[in-house]
Amino acid sequence: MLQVDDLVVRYGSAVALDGVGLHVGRGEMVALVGPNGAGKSTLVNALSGVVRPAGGTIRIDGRLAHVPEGRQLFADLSVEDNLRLGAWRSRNRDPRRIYEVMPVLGEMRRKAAGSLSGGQQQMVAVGRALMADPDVIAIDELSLGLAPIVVADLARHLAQLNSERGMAILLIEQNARLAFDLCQRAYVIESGRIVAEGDSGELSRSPEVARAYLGGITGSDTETLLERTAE
Amino acid sequence: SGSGGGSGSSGDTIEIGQIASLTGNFTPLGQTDKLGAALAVQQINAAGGVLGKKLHITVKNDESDPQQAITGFNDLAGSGVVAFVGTPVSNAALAVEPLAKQKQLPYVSTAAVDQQVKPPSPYVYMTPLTAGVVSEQLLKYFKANGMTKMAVAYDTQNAFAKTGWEDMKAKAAQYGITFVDTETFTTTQTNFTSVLQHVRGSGAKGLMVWATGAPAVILAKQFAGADMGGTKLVYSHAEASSLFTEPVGAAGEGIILASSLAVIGNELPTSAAKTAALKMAEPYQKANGSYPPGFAFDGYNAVQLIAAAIKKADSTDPKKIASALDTLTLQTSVGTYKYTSSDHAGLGVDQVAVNTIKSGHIVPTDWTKVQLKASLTP
Amino acid sequence: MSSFIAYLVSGIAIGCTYALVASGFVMIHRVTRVVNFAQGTFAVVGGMATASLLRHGLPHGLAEVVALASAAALGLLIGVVAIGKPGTPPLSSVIITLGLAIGAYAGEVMIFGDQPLSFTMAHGSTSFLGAHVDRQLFVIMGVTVVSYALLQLFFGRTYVGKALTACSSNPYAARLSGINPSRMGLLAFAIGGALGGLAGVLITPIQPVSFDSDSLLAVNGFAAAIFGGLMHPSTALLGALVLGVSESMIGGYVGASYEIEVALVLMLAIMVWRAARTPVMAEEVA
Amino acid sequence: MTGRLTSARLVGAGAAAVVAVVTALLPLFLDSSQLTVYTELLLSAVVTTGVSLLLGYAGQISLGHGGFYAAGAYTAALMATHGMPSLLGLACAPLVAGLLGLLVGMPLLRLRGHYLAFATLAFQLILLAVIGQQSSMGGDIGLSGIPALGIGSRHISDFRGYAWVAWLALVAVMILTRNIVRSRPGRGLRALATSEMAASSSGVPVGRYKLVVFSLSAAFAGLAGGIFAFFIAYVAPGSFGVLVSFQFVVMAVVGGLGTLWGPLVGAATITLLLQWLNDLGARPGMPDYAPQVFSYAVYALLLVLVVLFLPRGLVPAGTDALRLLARRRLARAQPGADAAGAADATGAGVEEPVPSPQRQ
Amino acid sequence: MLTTENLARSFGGVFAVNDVSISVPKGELRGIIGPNGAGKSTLFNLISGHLAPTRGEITYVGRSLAGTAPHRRAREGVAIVFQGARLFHGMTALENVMVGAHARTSHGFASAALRLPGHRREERLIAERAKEALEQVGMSDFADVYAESLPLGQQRRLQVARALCGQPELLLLDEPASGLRLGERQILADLLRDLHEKGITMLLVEHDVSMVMSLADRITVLDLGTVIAEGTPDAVSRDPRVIAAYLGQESSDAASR
Ligand SMILES: Nc1ncnc2c1ncn2[C@@H]1O[C@H](COP(=O)(O)OP(=O)(O)OP(=O)(O)O)[C@@H](O)[C@H]1O
Ligand SMILES: Nc1ncnc2c1ncn2[C@@H]1O[C@H](COP(=O)(O)OP(=O)(O)OP(=O)(O)O)[C@@H](O)[C@H]1O
Ligand SMILES: [Mg+2]
Ligand SMILES: [Mg+2]
Repeated sequence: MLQVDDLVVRYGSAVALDGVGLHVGRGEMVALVGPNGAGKSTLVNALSGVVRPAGGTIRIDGRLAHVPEGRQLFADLSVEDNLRLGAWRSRNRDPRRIYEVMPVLGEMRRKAAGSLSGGQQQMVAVGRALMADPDVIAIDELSLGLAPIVVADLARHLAQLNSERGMAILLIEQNARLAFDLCQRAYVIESGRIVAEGDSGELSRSPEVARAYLGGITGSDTETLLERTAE
Repeated sequence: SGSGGGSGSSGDTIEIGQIASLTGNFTPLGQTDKLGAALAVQQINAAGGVLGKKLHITVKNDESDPQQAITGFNDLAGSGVVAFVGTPVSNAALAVEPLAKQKQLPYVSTAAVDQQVKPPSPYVYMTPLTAGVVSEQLLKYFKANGMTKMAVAYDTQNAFAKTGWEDMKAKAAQYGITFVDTETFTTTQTNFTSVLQHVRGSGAKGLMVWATGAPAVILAKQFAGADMGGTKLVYSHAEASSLFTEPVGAAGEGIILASSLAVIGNELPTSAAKTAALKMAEPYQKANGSYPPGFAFDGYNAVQLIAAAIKKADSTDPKKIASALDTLTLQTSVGTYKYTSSDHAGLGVDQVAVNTIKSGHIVPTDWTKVQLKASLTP
Repeated sequence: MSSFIAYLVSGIAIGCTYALVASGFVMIHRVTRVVNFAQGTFAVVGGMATASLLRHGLPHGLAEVVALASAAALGLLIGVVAIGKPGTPPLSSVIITLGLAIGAYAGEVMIFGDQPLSFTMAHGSTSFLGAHVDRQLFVIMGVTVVSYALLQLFFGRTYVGKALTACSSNPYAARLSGINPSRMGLLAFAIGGALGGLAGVLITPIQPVSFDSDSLLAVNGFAAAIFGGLMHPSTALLGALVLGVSESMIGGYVGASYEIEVALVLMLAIMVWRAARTPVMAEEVA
Repeated sequence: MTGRLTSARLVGAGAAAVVAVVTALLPLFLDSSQLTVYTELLLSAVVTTGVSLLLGYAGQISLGHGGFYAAGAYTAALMATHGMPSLLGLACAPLVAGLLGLLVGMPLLRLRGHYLAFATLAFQLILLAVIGQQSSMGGDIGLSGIPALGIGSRHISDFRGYAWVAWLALVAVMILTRNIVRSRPGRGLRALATSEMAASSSGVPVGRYKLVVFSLSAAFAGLAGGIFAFFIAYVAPGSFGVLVSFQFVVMAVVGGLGTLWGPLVGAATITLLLQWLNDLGARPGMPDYAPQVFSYAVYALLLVLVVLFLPRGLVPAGTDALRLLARRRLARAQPGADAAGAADATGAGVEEPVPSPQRQ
Repeated sequence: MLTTENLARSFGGVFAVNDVSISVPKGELRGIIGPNGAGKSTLFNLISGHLAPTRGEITYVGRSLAGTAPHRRAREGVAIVFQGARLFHGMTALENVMVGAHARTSHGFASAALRLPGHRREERLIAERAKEALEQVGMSDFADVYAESLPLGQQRRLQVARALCGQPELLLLDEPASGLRLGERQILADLLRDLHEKGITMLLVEHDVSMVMSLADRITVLDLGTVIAEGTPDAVSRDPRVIAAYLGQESSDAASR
């Protein structure tokens, strides 16, 4: 579905990605975690072609949708138009399926996207990508600014799309526990290199990964979040 | 100072400078001005030059901009020219003129703005008809044709137009003409509805327009489209060329406009004036494809006047050239210049023709034909 | 009264010509965020090309269409230079359009000469509510109304229209959705060129156009377009009419010399008043 | 690190001193027509420095600086022709222009972006039209016979004097700009260029800062205008057309926004280019349409190429090239030093800006 | 320190904040939570002065803030970390932080242009404070990097440093931890705890519930623009209305564990 080999991306003389290899199979959900500045956003930008790689290959079977980091909406257009434009390359332009998942957006369909609250904008951004009926979706920071309930709903919906329609998902998520619990496999990226990969369960048991991404004051709530997701 | 007047030119050439608007709003004036001057230089050199030396002319582009005219003037003054053919752009001419005095270099202007020579200032002369004589002739025409109630519209941003109107206003009463409506506009104006509406309401017999370039054309077009009844449209000598008649096209039919005699050279009765005009016009037409506009004659005459003055002074010293100009009388392509120390304009009212446009051509009015017959043929 | 009607009609018609130039500004800016200072050039090319094609014996209709097509092609060309190179910042693109507008002079002088050209479209004048009105003015108004209606529908109702808007709103996000902002930008430049050309074709019969007539058209068109924030065609039309009618009325009743100042002061006053009522928040979307 | 920085700064100061001395001595070797170009160039650079301060640092665009240039010129011209000491006229030129900037800026600076660009343009059109109708100011025809600049009975009698006056003005304006930009208020200006909200919440009085910098850059233009009036001895609305204002912005962009030397480099490039084209087109043997067609075509071509291929302007492109060269030489001298170069390249040297995530 | 009385703000007739009355004593760290679109950011914009209230009153250290411009509020010690990035482009991280010092410094154009001695002294002070603030958020290494090329997480932290450089007395934090990884979150939490101990009053909006719960003295819950609950973290997380509107059943259990 998605195959990345030896990807190199440079900004001027700074190397942001240095020989990254990554694979997401059909119907797979894969998490990508790593610290700030590791190159996660750069990687998905390269996937969707807005950043030109200096080397390596990217192969995508089918349609890729990308939920960009930090919202990035068409601020002057209405919520509905934002969603409909997500379907530029697909035929189904009816946004009602998104309103079913996120009813708030249905209520605000006529409002200019720029006047929405931060979290609402994030919902529109996710919704817009889903409108493309993609075969692969790359989500850069799913839970950014979203209330816990909404995150849970979205996670559930993604899992459903994944299992029912075989949509492949590459998930970048600050909440690593959520990411590991949702995805079967995971990659850990640091300073532009993949430093670990494998089954999420195994990875989360690895002491280094656990210390860096899972332990500490937060996180306990996500377990329960996922219990709901699994229902 | 970094530049001296220079005492003549070295070797076997005499250097003359020309400032002309080769680009910018007044391009057509400057371009034809330059062609006229070049033709004069060519003819003089072909006839053996002046004082046994060839004339050489260097042109500086003023971009239709006073500031650039000054730059050009300084540039040429520094390179030792003995006299100047001045720019046709009136605003630029006014800016340069003080420098001619300051640097003591004869400056024969091709700009039609009376302030240059009223009062006459040393070193500054002009070749075009002054607005004063044109006004006078047009007023005579109005009187003779019963156009006693007139309206006027003039371009407030154009020195030529402004002084032209002021001159006409001052003399109007003398000829029994009253101006019942005064309209102003700007060089960039494109909508003349209000002007036409006011004129229509004023009951004037004619609309006298003082303008050059684009607004003159646009006004004529809109005049034709506005159904102005029997009101006549009258222009000054600035429009007397194909530069005006071509873009105006059919809308120009019947417009009255003044000009120098040379502009209607082909229509003149056989006379010395006709011969002089055609001596310039025919080679010009052969080289450039169309009958020369007034500006070309201005450039041509300026060179002729400078050459004659050099010959008369028997020197290339700018000061001596200037004193020669002060007493020069010369038959040229447009008529006879009589420069005196109190008249640096030279042309008189009888050198003005009043014409009309007939099937795209400028032809003298019957009134002018009668006058010319009297004045030109012995 | 008849004077008033005459001023009103001429003001509206002149306003319409501003509006047509403005529509090109809006078209291009709304998609590319570039203020295209070569917008006046399209009008000049449209007008001069029509005039010179008619002189060469092409029939009416065909001459206009060919002229519009050339204006559109020129628009495309300018677009390619101005936004064709990836990563050209909008301010650079703006300067490029300014440069190309000057460069176009060279071509225009070579092709059409440096003299104003004109032609006749609708003959003579007609009596309208007691005033003499040039028939061409009605042609201008009619065409403007139709173009604006189409433009409004296009941006407001069609999917492609929304996609075009999306390109300027957030080119990055547009690319993510699969919309190609560069291609859309070029499309906008071509349409903008045609709209500008249309303005030229309609104006030339009442105002002969020469190669350097572009700046005045561009300034007035820009004034109108800015009224709608360079984004909204309908407000731009309103701005153009305010401008045209106020100029005409002031010219008629106060004096032609004050036309431009008063109209500009009026526009500035409205703009400042509007800005004072919009908080910074609204302009800096979070 | 600091060592490297101070030595770089020293090199910069040295280069600046050399440029200053060379330009100060240059008038001694120029003839009168070259002096005219020299002076006009420096005056343009003075105005452009103001435009660049406004646009390149504070992010506020003005298409009306020709108006302030005119205001300064008319102030000087009117005072001098009414018999006031010419030096007083020159001193008042920037003051009046600055004051006018304050007055105009108060309502107009509420506008942003394109609105502001248009509003300043409109301001200039209005100002020129008003001047054109004032017969006491010479109307559209202009004011001529402006006396020479001088103190008491001693006057500047040649162009060289004006060249030095212009030089002094440029030096003053550049030092002032440098001092402001590298300081607390300068940082405030640069901040409000991206986000007025964030700037004001950091304590930057956004409205006041915009007004001050607008008025200051208007005063720069006024100073240049004052010198211009004495130099040309003729002022008319036609000399300060809208295209003049565009030209200043073009100079600022071509030279490089947000740089101290950009305005001078931009003004020099554009002025010399135009002058060269003008001379070339008027050479004998050129076809009639040559100056016209030629100057438009070449000017457009060069402008477009510079902006297209050096979008950040000449000065940044030049310093980048120099830095690269220095680094190469350093690397050759001591092979290990390349890493030091890489460290400061983050962000600055991105060739193709990523379609940037905007409006966050 | 800060009280709001019947504060309300509408956008085209719809109230984003409606009759909100809260009172935050000096030194308190007040958590503010609520669903997306509850009006939290709008409330912050009202307090920081970027929006004018439709109704109601804000009082800060005993004085009404009505009609006070944002930069004046900043000078009185109100600082804000915006929800979006809102950094200054074309300026390095250090310069970005230095701008924050505007709130506490005074030298203006004249003294900068003439390089008066006071100006130099102040410049040194500003640079010191800014470096200190960068240090506090752990970003000293990025001092010379242009702000817009920083990754998202760093951009958030930079905003916090900028706010700190103004030595605020009231700090409004709108989702400061969004985009931060766990380890980075912990550093931020430690910093906030530190500031809390120093007596800085804070309002914290955050969707990381456990972070808010562990840091806040009291919590105010907004929904549809109105306060639906207020109290200690414990009490709030058990409030059925809060659970229904925001937390969801299970996660509230988690939060209270
Ligand atoms: N436009 C740019 N110009 C220069 N450098 C950049 C640019 N964008 C990103 N970088 C650099 O590339 C590296 C990777 O950044 P990226 O945004 O991909 O990180 P990330 O893993 O997404 O971080 P975060 O978790 O904070 O979002 C960083 O060092 C960043 O500074
Ligand atoms: N400028 C505006 N115009 C119209 N509506 C607005 C505007 N700003 C905010 N709103 C509306 O006000 C409501 C509250 O928005 P606000 O940004 O305060 O929410 P929030 O609590 O911060 O949400 P989040 O947690 O998602 O950031 C939202 O419904 C939003 O759509
Ligand atoms: Mg990222
Ligand atoms: Mg919010």
